[in-house]
Amino acid sequence: MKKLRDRAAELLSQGVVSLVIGYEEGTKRPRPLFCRNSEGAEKLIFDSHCFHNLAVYITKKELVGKERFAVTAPISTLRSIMQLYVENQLSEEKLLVITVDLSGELREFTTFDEIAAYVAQFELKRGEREQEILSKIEGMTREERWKFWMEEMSHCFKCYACRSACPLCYCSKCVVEVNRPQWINPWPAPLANMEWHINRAMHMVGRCTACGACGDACPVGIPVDLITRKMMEDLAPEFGYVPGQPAKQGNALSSWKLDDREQFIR
Amino acid sequence: MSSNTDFEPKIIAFVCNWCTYAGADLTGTSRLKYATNVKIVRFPCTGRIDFLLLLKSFAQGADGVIVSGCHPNDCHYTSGNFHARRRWIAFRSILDLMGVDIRRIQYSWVSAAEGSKWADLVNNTVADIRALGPYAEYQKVADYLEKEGYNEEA
Amino acid sequence: MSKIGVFICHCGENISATVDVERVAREIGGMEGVAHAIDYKYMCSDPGQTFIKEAVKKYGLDGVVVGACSPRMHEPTFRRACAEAGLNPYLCEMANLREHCSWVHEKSEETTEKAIDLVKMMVEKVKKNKPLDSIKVPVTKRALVIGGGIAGIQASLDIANTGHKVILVERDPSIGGHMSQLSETFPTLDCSQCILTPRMVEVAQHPNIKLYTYAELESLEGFIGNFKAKIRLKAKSVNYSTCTGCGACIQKCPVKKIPSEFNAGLGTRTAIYVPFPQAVPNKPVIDRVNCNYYKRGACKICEKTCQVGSIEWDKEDEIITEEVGAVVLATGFDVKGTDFFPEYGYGQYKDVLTGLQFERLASASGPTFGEIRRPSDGAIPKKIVFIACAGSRDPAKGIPYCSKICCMYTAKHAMLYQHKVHDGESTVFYMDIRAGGKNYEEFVRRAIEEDTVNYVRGRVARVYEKNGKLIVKGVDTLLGGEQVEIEADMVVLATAGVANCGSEQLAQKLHVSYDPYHFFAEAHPKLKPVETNTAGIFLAGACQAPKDIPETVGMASGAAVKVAALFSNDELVREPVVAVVNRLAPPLYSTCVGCFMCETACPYNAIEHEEIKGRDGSLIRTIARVNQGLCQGCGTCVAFCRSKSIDIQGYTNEQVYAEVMSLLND
Amino acid sequence: METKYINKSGIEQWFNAIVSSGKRVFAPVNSRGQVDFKPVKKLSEVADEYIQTTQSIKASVYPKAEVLFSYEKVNGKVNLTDFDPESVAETVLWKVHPCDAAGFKPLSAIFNWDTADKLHNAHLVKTSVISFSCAAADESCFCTSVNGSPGNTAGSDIQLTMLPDGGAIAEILTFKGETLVALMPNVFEADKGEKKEKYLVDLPTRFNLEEVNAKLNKAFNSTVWKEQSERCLGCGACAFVCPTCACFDIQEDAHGSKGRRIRCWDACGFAMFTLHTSGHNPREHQSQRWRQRILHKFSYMPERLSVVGCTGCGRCSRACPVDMNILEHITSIAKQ
Repeated sequence: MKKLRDRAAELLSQGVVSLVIGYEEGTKRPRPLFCRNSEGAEKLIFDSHCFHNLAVYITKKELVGKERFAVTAPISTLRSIMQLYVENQLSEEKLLVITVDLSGELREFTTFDEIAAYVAQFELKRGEREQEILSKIEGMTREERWKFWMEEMSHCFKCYACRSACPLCYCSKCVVEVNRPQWINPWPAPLANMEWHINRAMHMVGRCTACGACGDACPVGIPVDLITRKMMEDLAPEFGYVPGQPAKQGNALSSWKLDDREQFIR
Repeated sequence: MSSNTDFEPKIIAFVCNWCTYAGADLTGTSRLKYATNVKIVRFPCTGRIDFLLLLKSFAQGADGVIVSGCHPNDCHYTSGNFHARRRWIAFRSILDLMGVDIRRIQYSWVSAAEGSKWADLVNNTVADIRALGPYAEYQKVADYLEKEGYNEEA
Repeated sequence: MSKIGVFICHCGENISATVDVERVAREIGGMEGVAHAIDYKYMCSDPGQTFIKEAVKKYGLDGVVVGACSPRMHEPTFRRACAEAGLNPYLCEMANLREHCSWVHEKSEETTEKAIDLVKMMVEKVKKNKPLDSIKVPVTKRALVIGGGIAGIQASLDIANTGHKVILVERDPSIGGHMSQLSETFPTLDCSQCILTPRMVEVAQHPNIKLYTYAELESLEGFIGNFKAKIRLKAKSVNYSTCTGCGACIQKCPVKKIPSEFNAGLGTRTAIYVPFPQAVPNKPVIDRVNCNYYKRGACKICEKTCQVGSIEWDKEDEIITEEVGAVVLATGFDVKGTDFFPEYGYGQYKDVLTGLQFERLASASGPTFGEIRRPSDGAIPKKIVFIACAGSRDPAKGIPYCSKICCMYTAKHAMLYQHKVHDGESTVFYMDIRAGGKNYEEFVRRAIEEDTVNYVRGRVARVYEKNGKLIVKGVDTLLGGEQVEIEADMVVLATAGVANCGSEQLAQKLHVSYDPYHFFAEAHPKLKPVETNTAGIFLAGACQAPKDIPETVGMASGAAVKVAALFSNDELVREPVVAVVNRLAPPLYSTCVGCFMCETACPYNAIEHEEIKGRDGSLIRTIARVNQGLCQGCGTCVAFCRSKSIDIQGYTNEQVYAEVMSLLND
Repeated sequence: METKYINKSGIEQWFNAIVSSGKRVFAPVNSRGQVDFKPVKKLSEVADEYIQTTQSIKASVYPKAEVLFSYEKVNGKVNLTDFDPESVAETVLWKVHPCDAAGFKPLSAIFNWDTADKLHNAHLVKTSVISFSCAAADESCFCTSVNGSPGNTAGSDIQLTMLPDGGAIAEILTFKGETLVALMPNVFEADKGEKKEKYLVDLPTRFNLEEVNAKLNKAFNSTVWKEQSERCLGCGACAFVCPTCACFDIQEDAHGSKGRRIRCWDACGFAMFTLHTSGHNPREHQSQRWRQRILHKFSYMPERLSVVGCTGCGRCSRACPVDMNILEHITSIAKQ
């Protein structure tokens, strides 16, 4: 922790970066912190409770400005950074990525290739919560799944915290705000909510890195992250991609294979 | 589900201009008969067909949807149908997860030469959807603003 | 409020027999925004079209829907009629009441109701239609031809003869390609060089052709009518403006044992060399890989020999840029070497040859001056075996396709052999004889019947050496699978024709697609055999698939006509059914966030990066822009765009949405 | 106003009487790992152990999306069906926290500030509130700092203060409250003289409202907004769980020749909320939107509507994905 604080203070005081995005202690658990001077760097922490995906901030121009900045990134954030990179949202010159590896050592990445190599060591696994809910869903009939999700969707009030917390939802105008035509009904109603979440999952195909930020953000406890997670688990092997290790030449839906599955096509 | 012979399903077909639309034209020139339930919406390519249109169709009262385009390798634009195929794999997977009845979306490849295949596709799909019955499960929630009223089944 | 005119056609009785057309017109007439609705016996007839034109003027229509036959039939007709009446043609749509309704349903209430729905759908669509203008793209009337074999030569000459400039780029030091290597050509047995070399010279002398030999395409940017080609002129080390082509340097070059590419490895050449005597240009280049000076820093004998001081040791590769409007790809093919065949000795037997090597043996200009002699000992082979389909039609070898030319040239080879070695005995092992073509079958029959070539239908399992002979073990399937064993002096493999090495990289540079075997892909297998899916890039010859000379020449002329047609106008006019990225007022500029996933999805590489800059020139954002020259209007990007920032004219989101909703809302 | 005592079984009998009266009864229910107001039929369904429901009673009183009117065009004539106040069902809210009940005042102030809002008032008229005073609080609670208290009766029709014996002190506050008592008057016994304050949680004030107000009056151009809002994601979670947030959007649900106009919740924290058609956005940055949220509640509303726009329920702090703790932020402004 001290190493991180010292390094952040150093980077800031030497003017290497103008901003370090990291974590500080929050009310109940760590929360995002923006330090712009060495004083702020004293508040930095980095541990396994640091859950927020800070990659969500690094595409916000009003926040990061034009100068170089650093972000402390646990593995989930690193995966998102890689995805943002192939989607042309980041530039190497502006971003310094810092993480703390398993042995507690500070690691800095200045290129995306380095991040890619580092990320490749980590496997994406279901946690206990995901396992519990997903195995419940997997055991349901189609009708039961519909009932389950419609019940969940009835709680959604379209605060779009899922969208706001997702590092990959960086559109300046989301499709739900497009009104010519109005693809998705903007009011919170069960089916309109369902449409939103199906749409969100489709937009995440080949992109979602299963960081769980959307589900964590949901104030009414809908496991929205499991929609995209299950989608990712089902499709990644089939389409041959690894979340967080994106291919530069196109994502799962912008590319194809001659022998893609088609037994459902009559 | 019980089959309902009085039920006339509403089915929309999303087809590409170059293969299936032309194939359906051939069905016409060949004077092959099929059910009136299906209405065709023309797209330049299956690659153009937005998944949201399928969702909207069900929400607005469609009981079934046909999506059809060129056979693999025959796409007028070389790869639109391959892109579409991937999109439908993903879409089906997500719909199934959410509990949407994916049997109501019939995907097909119908070439410009397959006039009779188009007639068969329409007739078979109409029969399948007729057997499934109206997609009330989806349609009835479309208008509700609040959960109350549909979730507490009597 | 829209003012839409609806015109329902009876199509004689084709529609009115099953659809109550009066009712359709009546009900549609009551629709929101419909100003005028009529039905008429033949809308496509002159009086029918006049109805439309008059209504456009009389009611000030801002949209027209014609309920008639398939738009694939008469859409241009009715759009033209609208245009003549002063209405933008893209404000006219057709409802397909014939092919999709009256012809496929019985006369019934439902049929009429479906017809009403179909017309309603188009009325709702037309309400969202916008006037469109055709797209005009300026055309640079200069063509780039890549590859100087017979395909490239023919295409270049044909284009040049229409009065347009051509830039011909050839990788090797001379044009001529594989055809220059051939001895005699089927089915006439005329000498290949005799018919080719005049064409080569014509290319060199043509005022409209600029020839770059020993050059390769570095990159190609732009789109139809407006390409920028970067061409790498490889260093020849010889100054062609002073070189007289006397050949003294070649005589004196001490490095003489380099396998000659032109002779398919059967002869040798020097390090400073002209590939073959009739080369165009007939001036040497230095092969820097094998030259003593470049290898070891000493020699320079050629420089001493050269009377005019043309040797340029320090010459470097040069990259030039040419602006062209069209590209013809004529990079040809290659054949698999004998080392591809473990069963035939992996190329270790000197007397197992490829068909191309046999061509050189049979050629009067070849290493044996036209005598058929064994590379191993120079003896004249008395027994020779030709194996057709060596690699071709063999999925196990990864080449499932037919190489097309082998049946014919194998017959020719056997025939040439019999003509040259009168007491010789030749056997051809074949799978099928594919002799489709004018005088082709007759040619094969002549080989069998007049020249007594022994044709055995069956495959050769093994070729191995024993006591100086090549033992060929095969089966004769026509004789019930009987084992055949021939002690041969020479074996010639009709090895598979494959894509030229580097064709994959070239395809990627040009953004044209290619098949799994790296042959370039035509835009349509039947109707667009010389086009690629990139507008403005055409194919000629065996780079698309193996083919023989007449077919190659025909295709090259076809490509040339496509280029000439393109060059016949100063501007290219295209249907405006293309994608567009939305543009908005600052500070948003566009809803496009520049993820460029559309770029990877577009089959035509039509997505470009557009930099939005502030007044001070600083970069604000980079967004996608559709190159309207390249876009073909498939709309894959539209369905792919998450923020709905791309839309496709003619099938906009609003239009298709309105169509779908009209079908469901009653 | 009358104070009574009701014993444990009396509470249950009375509750059952309310349910059998045909009114909808909403109460906090623990399901899906969350406690929220839901329709209930039995007292046993009502949640016990919790500090605060995720959503305020706003979610039970005002639909998230509601039809203002619907229309249909037939033969060129438009038939309009207006919102019918009588269509709103009589609703009793059980076990409401005082901070929730206190939210009705600021909501009414907003909805009725110039013209009376028909929908809002219809819901209000049809709703009866039975609040329970608070015996517990957590670190997000601060009602005492915004003119409230764990025993605040504002907005309640009846307030119960639970006693150790399972019974409760019942303060019958309004005519609506009396009507509810009348459903089973015999279970209400005479007041036993217990002081309800004894059973309330002790929640010290965390900041001085006047002081905050004075600071805010001068803070429009302060850098504090940017500093505080940096981590804000710009979602609407805080607004949607808030008992006093009233922002709404009007949408059209059109189907060919018929349709309806819908009012649905919105949030001033959304970037699109103030976006003009021209592309100009007067609150372009998150800091401006955060400022709007705070100033609206703590400065504009007290100034113009004479009511504080915050009841100290702390829901926004709990709901925020990135711990935008309102108490912490207000306290820091007060200290500036």
